Amino acid sequence: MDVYLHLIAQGLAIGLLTGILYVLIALGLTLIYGILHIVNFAHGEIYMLGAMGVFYGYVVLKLPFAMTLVAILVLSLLLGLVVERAFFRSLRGQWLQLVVASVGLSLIIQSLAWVAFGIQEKNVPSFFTGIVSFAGVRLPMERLVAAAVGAVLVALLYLLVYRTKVGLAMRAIEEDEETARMLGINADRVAALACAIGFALAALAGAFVAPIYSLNPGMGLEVILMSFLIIIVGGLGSITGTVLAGLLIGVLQSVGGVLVGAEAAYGLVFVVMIGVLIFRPAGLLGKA
Amino acid sequence: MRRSPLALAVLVALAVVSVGAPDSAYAQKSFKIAAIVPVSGPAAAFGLGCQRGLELAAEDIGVFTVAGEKYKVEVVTYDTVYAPDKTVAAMNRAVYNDKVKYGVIIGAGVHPPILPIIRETGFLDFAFAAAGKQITNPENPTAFRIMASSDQLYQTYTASIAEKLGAKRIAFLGPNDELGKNDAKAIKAEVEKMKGKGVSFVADEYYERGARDFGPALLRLIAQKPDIIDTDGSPTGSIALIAKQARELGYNGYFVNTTAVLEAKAISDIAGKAGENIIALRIWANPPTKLYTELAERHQKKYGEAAPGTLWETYGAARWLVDTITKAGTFDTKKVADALAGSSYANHPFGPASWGGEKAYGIKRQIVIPIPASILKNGKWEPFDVKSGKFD
Amino acid sequence: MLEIRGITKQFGGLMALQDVAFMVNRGELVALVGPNGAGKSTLFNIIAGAFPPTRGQIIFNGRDVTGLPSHDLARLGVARTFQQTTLFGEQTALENVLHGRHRHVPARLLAGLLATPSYREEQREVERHALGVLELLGIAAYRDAIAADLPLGIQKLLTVAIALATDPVLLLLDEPAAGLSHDEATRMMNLVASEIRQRCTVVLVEHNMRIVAGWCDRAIVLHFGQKIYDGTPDGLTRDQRVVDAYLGVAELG
Amino acid sequence: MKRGLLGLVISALVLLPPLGEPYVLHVAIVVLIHVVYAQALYVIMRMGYLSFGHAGYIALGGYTSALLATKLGISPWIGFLAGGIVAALFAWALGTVTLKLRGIYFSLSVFAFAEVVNAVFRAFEVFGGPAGIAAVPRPALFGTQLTTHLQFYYVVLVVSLVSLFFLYRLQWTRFGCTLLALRTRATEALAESIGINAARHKTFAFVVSCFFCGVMGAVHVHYLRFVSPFVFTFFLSTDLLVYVMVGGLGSYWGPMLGTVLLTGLGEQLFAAGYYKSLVYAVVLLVVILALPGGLISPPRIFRRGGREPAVPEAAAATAARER
Repeated sequence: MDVYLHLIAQGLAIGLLTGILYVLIALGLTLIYGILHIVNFAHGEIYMLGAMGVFYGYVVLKLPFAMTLVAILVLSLLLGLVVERAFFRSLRGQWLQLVVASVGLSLIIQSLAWVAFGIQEKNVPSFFTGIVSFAGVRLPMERLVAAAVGAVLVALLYLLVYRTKVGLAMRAIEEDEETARMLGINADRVAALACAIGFALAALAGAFVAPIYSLNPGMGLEVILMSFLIIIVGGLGSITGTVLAGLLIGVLQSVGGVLVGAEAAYGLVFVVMIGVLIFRPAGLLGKA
Repeated sequence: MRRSPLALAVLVALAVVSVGAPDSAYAQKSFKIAAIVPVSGPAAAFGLGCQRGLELAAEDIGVFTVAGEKYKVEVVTYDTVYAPDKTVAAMNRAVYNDKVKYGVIIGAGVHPPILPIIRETGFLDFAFAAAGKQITNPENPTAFRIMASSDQLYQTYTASIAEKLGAKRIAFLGPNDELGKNDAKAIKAEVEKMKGKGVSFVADEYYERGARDFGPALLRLIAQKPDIIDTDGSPTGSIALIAKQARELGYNGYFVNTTAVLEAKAISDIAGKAGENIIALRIWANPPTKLYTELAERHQKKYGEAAPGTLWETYGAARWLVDTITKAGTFDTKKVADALAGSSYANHPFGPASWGGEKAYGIKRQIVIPIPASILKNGKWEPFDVKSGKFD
Repeated sequence: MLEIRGITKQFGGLMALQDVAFMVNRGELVALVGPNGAGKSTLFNIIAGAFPPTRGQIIFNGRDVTGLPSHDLARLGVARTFQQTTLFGEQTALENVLHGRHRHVPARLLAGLLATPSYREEQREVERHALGVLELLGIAAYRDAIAADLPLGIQKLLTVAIALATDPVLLLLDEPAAGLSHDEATRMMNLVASEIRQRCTVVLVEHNMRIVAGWCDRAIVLHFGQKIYDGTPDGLTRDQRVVDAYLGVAELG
Repeated sequence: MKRGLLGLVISALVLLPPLGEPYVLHVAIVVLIHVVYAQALYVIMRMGYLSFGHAGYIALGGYTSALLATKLGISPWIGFLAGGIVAALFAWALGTVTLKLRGIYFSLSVFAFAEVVNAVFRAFEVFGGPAGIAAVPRPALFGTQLTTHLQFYYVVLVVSLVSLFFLYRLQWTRFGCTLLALRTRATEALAESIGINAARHKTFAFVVSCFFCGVMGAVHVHYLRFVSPFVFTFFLSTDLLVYVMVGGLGSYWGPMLGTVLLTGLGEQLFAAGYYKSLVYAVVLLVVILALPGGLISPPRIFRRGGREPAVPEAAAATAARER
C-alpha cells in the first residue's frame, strides 16, 4: 500500500513536470487560435525547429546558450511574421483552407528538416544533472528547471495579454473583431504579432526541452496532437484553461499510466477529451 | 479572396527544388534488386541502412554473367514509410510494373499483406524483420530472414546473460506494436525455462512509438525490482531516454537491447552516465571481419555519417544472392531459393553464414550468423563475452 | 390566438423581463415597442422559442408552447425573421425561399435519389409556390441572384419571403425596417400591412414610432422589462409613462 | 455534354481494365477506394463540418468485415454491408452528442474517437492486437475466389459506382439541399426557425458519410487481405481532407478531382522519400493559396456569373468562431 502511495506521488510529480512542458507548447497554439482562429498544424514544426536551433547553435556552432536563445527568439518571431503575412493573412476567415494550409506548411517544414538535419537522433547535453529527492519522490534537476522556465514564460504571457496595450487589443479582437476594427485597432498587425509570439513560444518550448529529450525532425508531429487536445480541453483561446488542461493531461497520463498502464492511459486521455466536449462543449474554461 | 504573392514566390521556388527530386533510374540489361523499405518517417534509419547496403554491394559485385549474358545490379528503392498499405503499393509497383523479382523488405508489421503477393509471384524476399513465425514458415519458401530473429536472439542469449549477471528478476519494456508484443512472448518463454534456477519474469510494459516520456511505464517496472530490463528493439533515441529516465527513478540494473541501429555516441550524449550497462545484441564492439571495417570506412566516406546497423546484413545477403544466382545460372526465384537455402557463405561481414531454422520454423530460411553481444562502458561498446546458446 | 402569461426572464442577476402578459388576436398587426434594452428582443426570442422563459407561459392556439424548440414551433405555424438579416448567403434567392417550404413537403429520400416523376413534379410545385412568394413581395426578378450579393433592402424582403414560404399562422418580424431608407421602409411596411397580414397575424419588434403609428393596429410598450402600455398607437403620445420612458429619445411623433 | 463525358468515363472504367497491367489495376483500385472516402467526407464538409477522424470509421468497417470473415467465416459480401452498418451505428452514437459542436471542436472530437478506436483494436487480442488480422479472404463469386487484380477491380468498381451514384444524387435531393442550410450557426438558427430539425439532419448526414466509409473500408481490407491498427491512421484522415480541399468544395466533382490527381501524384513519387511529402505539400499550398476554392472553382475573373466558392469568407469566418 505504502509502495503504491509512493508510486502515485512519483507519478504525480512526473505528470506535473511533463504537463508544464505541454503547456509551453500549447500556449502559443491557443494564442494564435484566439486571435487568428487558425488551428495551426505547423506549430509542432516550430517547436522542432526551436529544439534543432539549440542543437545547431549551442552544440554545433558552440555559441553561448543565452546567445542561441536570443537568436532562436528573433528568428521565430520573424518566421511568425512571415508565415502570417505569406500564408495566413490571405486566407483570413476561411478556416477550412487555413487548416489545410497549415497542414501543408507543417509537411513542408518537416520534410525539409528530414533532408537538412538527417535521420540521426540529435541531442543537447544537459546543464543540470542532479536529482532532487523529496520525501522519497525523485525530481530530476533539469526538469525542475525547465518547469520553472515554463512557469516564467506563462507569467510573461499573462502580463503581455492582461497588462499591456497590445494585450488589450488582442483581447478586444478575440471578443469581437469587427468592433475592434471599428475602434481603430489594426487587426492585421495584432494578428501578425500574435502569430509571431505564438511561434516564439513554440520555439522556446522546443529550446528548453532540447536537453531533456533527444531530437529528430519528427518530434513536432508527436506533440502537436496532444497540444490540440490540451487547448480544446482547456477551452480555445483561454490561457488559464490551457495551463490547467496541460497539467491535467500530464498528470492523467502519468498517474493513469502508473495505475492502469501506459497503454490504457493513452486511450484514457482521448476518452476524457470526448467527455469534456460532451459535458462542457466550450472546454473547461472556454466561453460558451 | 486575396492572394499572397510572397507565398506564391516561396512556393514556386520550393516547387523547383522538389522537381529535382531523385527518381528511380532505368538502366537496361540490369538485374534489379528492390529496397522495399522506409526511407522516410521515424523508421528511415533502418531503411537507409538497407538501401546503402545494397548500393555498396552493387558496387562490389560489378558485372556478373548468367547463362552467357552480362548483368549489372541496379538498386531500386520503394519508400514504404513503414505503413502496411504503402508497402502493398510499393510491392505492386516493384513486382508488376518494374518486374523486380528480388528484394529486401523491412518490417514484420508490414509483411502480412504482401506475403500473398510473394507466394503468388515467387518474389524472393530478404525479410528484415525480427518478429514472428508468420514470415519464416514452409508456406513461404522464397522468404529468407537475413537478420537474427527474436526467437533466435532470446534463445541464444537470455539464459546465458541472466546467468553471467546473476540476474533473478527480468522485466520487459517494448514498443506498443507487433514487435513489442511478439518479443514479450519470446522472452517470457525463455525465462520460463529458467524457473528451476529461480529466475522469473516480473513485468512487461509498452510505450507508444515515438514516445519521449517513459516515466509511468518505468515506475511500474521498477516497482517490481528487476535486475534486467529488456528494452526489445527500441532504437537509439528511445533506449537512451529509457535509460536516462530509469536512472532518474533510481534504477541501477542492466538493460538489454536487440536492435541493430544503436549509436554508442548518441546514447552516451543523450543519457550520459545513465547509458552505462546497456547490453546490445547485434552490435559489434570490435569489427568481426576486415570486410566489416572496410565497409564502415567506405560508408563514412560515401554518405558522410556512421553506417546504420542494417547495412551489413543487407550487404552480405545481396553478395550471397548474386553468388548463388551466378552458380545456379538462372534468375528463376524458386530454383535460386533452393540453391540459396542449401548454400553457405564465407564472406558475410559478420563471418561465416548459413541457413537454419528447421526446428523453430519448419523450414531452412533463417540466417545463422555470429551474433555479437556488447556492453556500453564509458560511452563505448565493449565486448560482452557470454557463451551463446544453440539455435536451429 | 397568442397569449403571453406572466413571462419573466432572468439572466443571472439581471431581470430582463418581469411578469409580462398580453394577448394577440387573429389577424392583428401588433408592435412590440420600447427603448433599447427594454427587453423586447428578449421577449420576441422567447415567443419564437429561441430560449425558454424563467417563469410564465406562452399559449398559441390554446396550446401551451412554452420552451418548445423553434423547429417544432415552426411546424405549428410560427415563423420569424432575425434582426441581423440572416439568410442563406451562398444560395440564390429562390433556393432561400425553397428552404421555407421544408415543413410542407416530406423528404422522401429514396424517391429523391431515384428522382421519380412524382418527386420531380412535387419539386416543381414547391418551386412554383416559392416563386409565388417572391412575386408577392415583388422581388421575383432576383430569383437567381446569390443572396449575399443582394442590396440590404432586397435581403430584408427575402428574409420575410423565407418566413412567409412556411405559410405561417403567426409571423414574428424583428425590426423589419431597421437599416432601411425611408422609402424602402415604407415599401416594406406597406407589404406587411396589406399582402402579408391578409395571410397571417403579425407581431413585430420596432422602436421607430413612425412605423408603429403609421401601420400597426396596436402597440405594446416595454420599459425595463415591464409592460407599461397596451393600446392604440395614437394613444402612445398621450400616455405619460411612455413619454417619460422615451424622454430624451427623439423617436416620438 | 456532361452526361456524354460521364458515360465515356464509366464505359472506359468497365471495358478497358482487361487490357491493363496488374499494377495499373492496383492504382485504379486504390484511387477508386479513396475517391469514395473523399466523397463520403464531402457529405459533411458540404454542411460546414470537418472530420479529423474518418479513418476511425473506415477502420471500424474494415475490422468488422475482417473479423466476420476470419473468425466466423461469414462471406465478405455480407461483411461489406456489416462494415458499413457498424460504422454507421458508431457515427450515430458519436454524432448525436458531438454534432452540436462546430468548427474545430467537432473535428477534434472525431479525431479523439478515432484514436480510441485504434487504441482498442490494438489493446485486445480478440481484434488481433498490434499485429492485426492477416489472411483476410477475398470474396468469392460462383465458388471462385476473386484473387486476381482484375477480378477484385470489378468488385471495387461496382461498389464504388453504386456508392458514388448514391452520394451524387443525395446532394440534389431535398435532404441534400437542406444540409446546405446548416452550414453556420446563424443559418442553422434560421433553418430551425422554418421548421428544419437541424440535429436530426446533421446526424443523418454524418451517419451516411460514415456508412460509405465503413463499406469501402471493408472492401479496402479485403483487397489488402490484412488490417492492423497501423493501416487506417490519422494520416489517412488528413489526406482525405487535403484531397477534398485541393479539389474544391465548390461542386461534387471537386473532391473526386483532388483525389485522383493527388493519389496519382503519390504513385509517381513512389521512391522519392521525403521529397514525396515535399512535392505533395507544395502542390497543396500552391492550390490553396492561389485558388482557395480548390481546382474546381477557378478565380472569379475566369467565371461568367457562377457561384461563390463553396465556403465564402463571411460564412466561414463565423464557422471558425463557432463553439
